[in-house]
Amino acid sequence: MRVAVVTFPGSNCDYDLYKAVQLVGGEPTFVWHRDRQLAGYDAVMLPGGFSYGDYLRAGAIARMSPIMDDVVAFAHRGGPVLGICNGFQILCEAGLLPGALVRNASLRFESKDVHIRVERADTLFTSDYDHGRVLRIPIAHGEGNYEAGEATLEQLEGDGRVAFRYVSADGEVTEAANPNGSWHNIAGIVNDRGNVLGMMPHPERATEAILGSTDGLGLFTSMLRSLAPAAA
Amino acid sequence: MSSHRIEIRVKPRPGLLNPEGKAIHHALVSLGWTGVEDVRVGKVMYLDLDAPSPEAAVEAVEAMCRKLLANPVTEDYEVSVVGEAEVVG
Amino acid sequence: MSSHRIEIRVKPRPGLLNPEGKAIHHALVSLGWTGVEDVRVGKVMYLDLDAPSPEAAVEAVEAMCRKLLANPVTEDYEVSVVGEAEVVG
Amino acid sequence: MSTTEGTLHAGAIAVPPVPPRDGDPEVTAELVADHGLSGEEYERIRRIMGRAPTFTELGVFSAMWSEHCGYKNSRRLLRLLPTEAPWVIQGPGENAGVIDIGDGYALAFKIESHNHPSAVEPYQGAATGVGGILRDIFTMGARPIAVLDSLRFGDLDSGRVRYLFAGVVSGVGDYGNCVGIPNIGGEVAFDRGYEGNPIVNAMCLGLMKREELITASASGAGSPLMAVGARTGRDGIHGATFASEELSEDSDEASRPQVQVGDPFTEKLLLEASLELIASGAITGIQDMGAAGITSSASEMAGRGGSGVEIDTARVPVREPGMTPYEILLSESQERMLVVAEKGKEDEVRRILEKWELEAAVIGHVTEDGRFRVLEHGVVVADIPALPLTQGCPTYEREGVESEHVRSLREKDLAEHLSPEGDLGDRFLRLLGSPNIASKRWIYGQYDTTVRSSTAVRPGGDAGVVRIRGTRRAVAATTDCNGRFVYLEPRRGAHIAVAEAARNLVCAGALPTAITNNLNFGNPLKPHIYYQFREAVLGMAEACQAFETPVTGGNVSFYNETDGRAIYPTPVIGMVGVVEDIDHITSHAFRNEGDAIVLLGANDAEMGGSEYLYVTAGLVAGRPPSVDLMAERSLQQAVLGMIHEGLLRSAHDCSDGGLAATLAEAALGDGESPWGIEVALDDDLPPVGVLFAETQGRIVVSCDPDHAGAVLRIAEIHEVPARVIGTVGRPGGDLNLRLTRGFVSVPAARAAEAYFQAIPSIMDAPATAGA
Ligand SMILES: Nc1ncnc2c1ncn2[C@@H]1O[C@H](COP(=O)(O)OP(=O)(O)O)[C@@H](O)[C@H]1O
Ligand SMILES: [Mg+2]
Repeated sequence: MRVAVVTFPGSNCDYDLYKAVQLVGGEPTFVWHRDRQLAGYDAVMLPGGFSYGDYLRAGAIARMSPIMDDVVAFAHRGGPVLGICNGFQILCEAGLLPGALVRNASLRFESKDVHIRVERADTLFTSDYDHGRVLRIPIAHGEGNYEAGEATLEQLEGDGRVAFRYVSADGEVTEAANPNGSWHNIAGIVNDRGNVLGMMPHPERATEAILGSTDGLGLFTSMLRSLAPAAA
Repeated sequence: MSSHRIEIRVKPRPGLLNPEGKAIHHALVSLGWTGVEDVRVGKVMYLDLDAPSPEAAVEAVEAMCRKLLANPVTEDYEVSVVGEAEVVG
Repeated sequence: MSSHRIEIRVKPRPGLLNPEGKAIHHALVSLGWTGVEDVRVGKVMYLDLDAPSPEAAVEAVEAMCRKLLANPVTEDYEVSVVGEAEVVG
Repeated sequence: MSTTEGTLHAGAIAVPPVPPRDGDPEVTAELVADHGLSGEEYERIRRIMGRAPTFTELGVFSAMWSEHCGYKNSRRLLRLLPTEAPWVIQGPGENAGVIDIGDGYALAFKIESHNHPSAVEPYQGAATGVGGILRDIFTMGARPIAVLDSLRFGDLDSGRVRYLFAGVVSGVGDYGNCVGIPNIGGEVAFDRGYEGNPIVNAMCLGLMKREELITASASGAGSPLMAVGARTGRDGIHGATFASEELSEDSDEASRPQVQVGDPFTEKLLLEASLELIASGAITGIQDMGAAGITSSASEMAGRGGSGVEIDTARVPVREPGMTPYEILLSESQERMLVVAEKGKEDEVRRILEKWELEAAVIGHVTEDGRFRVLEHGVVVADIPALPLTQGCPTYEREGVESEHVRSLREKDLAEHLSPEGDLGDRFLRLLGSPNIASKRWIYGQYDTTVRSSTAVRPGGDAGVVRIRGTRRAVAATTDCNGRFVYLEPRRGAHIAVAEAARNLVCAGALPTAITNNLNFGNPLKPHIYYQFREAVLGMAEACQAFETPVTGGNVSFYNETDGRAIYPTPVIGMVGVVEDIDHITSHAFRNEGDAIVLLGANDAEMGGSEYLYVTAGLVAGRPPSVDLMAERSLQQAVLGMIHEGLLRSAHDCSDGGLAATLAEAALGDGESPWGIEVALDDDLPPVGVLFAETQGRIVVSCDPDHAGAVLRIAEIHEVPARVIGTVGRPGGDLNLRLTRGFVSVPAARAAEAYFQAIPSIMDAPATAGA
């Protein structure tokens, strides 16, 4: 699996993502946002961080980067695109995913481990998980409150496009388990074709025992298996 | 060509939650200001723009809003000319 | 007593760096809007306030600004009445 | 008082006259005083120059000879601190200290204060404090891998204090979060002694390969000097001088133009660009334009390189039109660097900065004549011998006398507090709910603690730990200082600060290795403050010797006073340690039902300066607990031995709140599944003493009951008192503490409620904003 990890000015989880891809046996490459080279990659990942300082709106300025035209084209061709945290925000700003991520309801940056439930185990990003499995994964964001118009939300739920939801440790969708005020406890969604996933929690930070959890590994192994069946 | 100072107000869409406004409302009430309702918080931006006329300046800035400055999913915007800046260059 | 809709513009003090404005300026220029200068970003707030007169409403809101809404060290504010809200209560 | 002459080399050589610049004020005695220089100091400047300085030159001297840059009142005592060890690569004097941590890696680390700016504008003050310390680290060629923050505020019942606290925490958080450096710990204390004068110290650790080290010196005549990063604005002019004055009622008003606004996004770009520049070999020196801006960075680089510099202020990229040389030289605008490029490699430097969307401008060059020369459009406006400017600041040794008031507080009889009326369980809960003891999750919940995917121990325990990828090693870090102890008896307080820091590291499985320190004190011109300072430095020197933890750098912050009232003397110890194998990483929380709980060290009823006294009687009094540095050392070696043998499931140091708080913290862990405990303590001491005294030299460990014998044996070898005091109970059980003369039983859930909700229930109540 050849993965382009796109670095924007202000990305700060690019290295973590690179290492996570490497850990499962993928071949990551950093691609600088001004270098428009996505040919030859099996997947594109947009890392977390604070592209352009999150100024204006998280992801708004990065979305204007030259490479985003290529990312959009890559996604439209059916190429897998994963956006984590700031990457999710960029995907929404770019229109590859619906809705927007606004300021956390607490008005504070929220950094902690959360539990999320796998709502879709049939995407190329999640196939190594069992449906309904509860993962423990860190979040760290100030603008992760998922909002969309009523119609969009109905459609997302109706089409089953919510990939992850914030839940309690025993898997219940509760208000207390919602760290940022997201609608319907949404933590991650996919596009209608299922080849673009955006999520606020950081699976790349839960890939080794020393970090406190390995629950995020499944995301990377799923992609590896889906994209390079021979290697699996 | 002269420089126009533009004010842009970017406001949260009605109907969407505005946690910041809610928190401010709460704080105002607990500080004793009771007759306050419906606090909403957005952004105000100022910029100077070279344009042949105020109308042209507003038009250009509205294009900036559509493209970048406001998020159509969550925000509305209003643009106004607040003065002629000192001529630049 | 009627309800007044107030607009408050909270702006960064001149002379202080406004990193957000700087980043937006940079983005606008790289999108091809060259004639833009001096972008500065602040907050706009709207609230409805019960007060006997528009003047009284403005005065009350200015007190709120001094006490809570604006940071006296880094921000200036401007208050204006933007309309009479629907009468409340 | 005695004065030293410092370095005066070029004193005899008169520098050429520089005509006054149009529009600059005349240098009068009053102007000299406004610049914080004494008459004597001014005379010294005249002697160095061989003539009267111009306005611009006066500004330059005033900044370089301020307390902040010149260390006038501290330098002589600081020489007493041990600074050497085989593993020290870079001691004091550079942007940061550097130590060898094995496997070819070096660790740069340093702490810095931003107290005054944070008192005026907490959010920006704290944010720019973090920004400054990050730059100190990456200008050494190291990549920042962790941040810690050491904070002090007044009591949280004041609205102003809550405002400062909330602002500082979000400032620390937003800056580090945006740059992407995990926060791995710190400390906070609330006490009326800090009302009006908060302490904000930020520490940073950076990692590099040994050979990547670069120092900040300017050498090679003709090499271009380049200003890199943000433009220069009028913000923060005279910040260094400002940090060297007391605050007063109207400081808020007067200090406004000095507020600096941080831009962490630019910092992140600067970080990447700097590391790339250093790796490219296109530069020979790089330094942050921190306190006193271009002035200090350029003159210090010249001073270290034994060379001179010439700068034209008209070539410095500015944010505002019409800035004078004086303003440009003294501006403290953030996120700027001064770089010495290899001659002919300017374009390579520009290319790298261009990639990171940053500006770079050649503003001057290195010279051979040993002068700090400044031009404006080619016309000389300042011409100063560089070495006397950076090294010639007079240093003073002041008179130090202990305050009678403090002496009487220390000698106060505390007997009545040892046998109080009322329920011990209630007192226990009150203590757990005191913001000083309670969980600090409200703080670090706003800090990204896991970015870089290397944090092995997050804030919440004794020390933070980050692993070093590609090796079996990790580094641990902590900050510690109990200001009440230092206030009541400075030398002992300093011993305790160092001992506690080392103990925290050991509990995480690390060998204490080296220290950076931040000396936060009041006005040193007052004899009782100078006494505190001298005693604390002496105490620190003794303890550092005992623990073999040399001091590789630090920072002095004097004049922490409001309306004449000084803060508690607060010499914050930032200590780093090396974990040799990640399998040794240990945390403070119990892990297994049925594990044996072992107390290492002996209990005593030393109540002086304790949180118990403050909470129950509002009292800061008595003699701080005694410290036996050699016994501490043995205790720590014993615990490291147990960890290396793989015997321990947890280790937690005993400090604020005493043994009761330590046991509760180990039982409560991160709050997800608090354990019950069954503990019996057979000491023949008053129950209050056993539970709440902050007696030093104690660590609570837990282990498989089958290992308890081995644990006790190791303790015995090191001559450390040790005994099994109980067992870990079931999740959600009770905390039961049986004493010779009393019994405390509190359900774990109630203890958790008190401990975890204390700060949120104060801070999340509405209307904490506003002054
Ligand atoms: N300002 C802060 N920033 C980050 N972490 C903090 C801060 N204050 C306290 N902590 C964390 O909370 C935990 C408890 O702090 P403290 O009571 O000072 O511990 P100890 O007494 O063991 O030094 C530690 O892990 C510490 O790192
Ligand atoms: Mg402590």
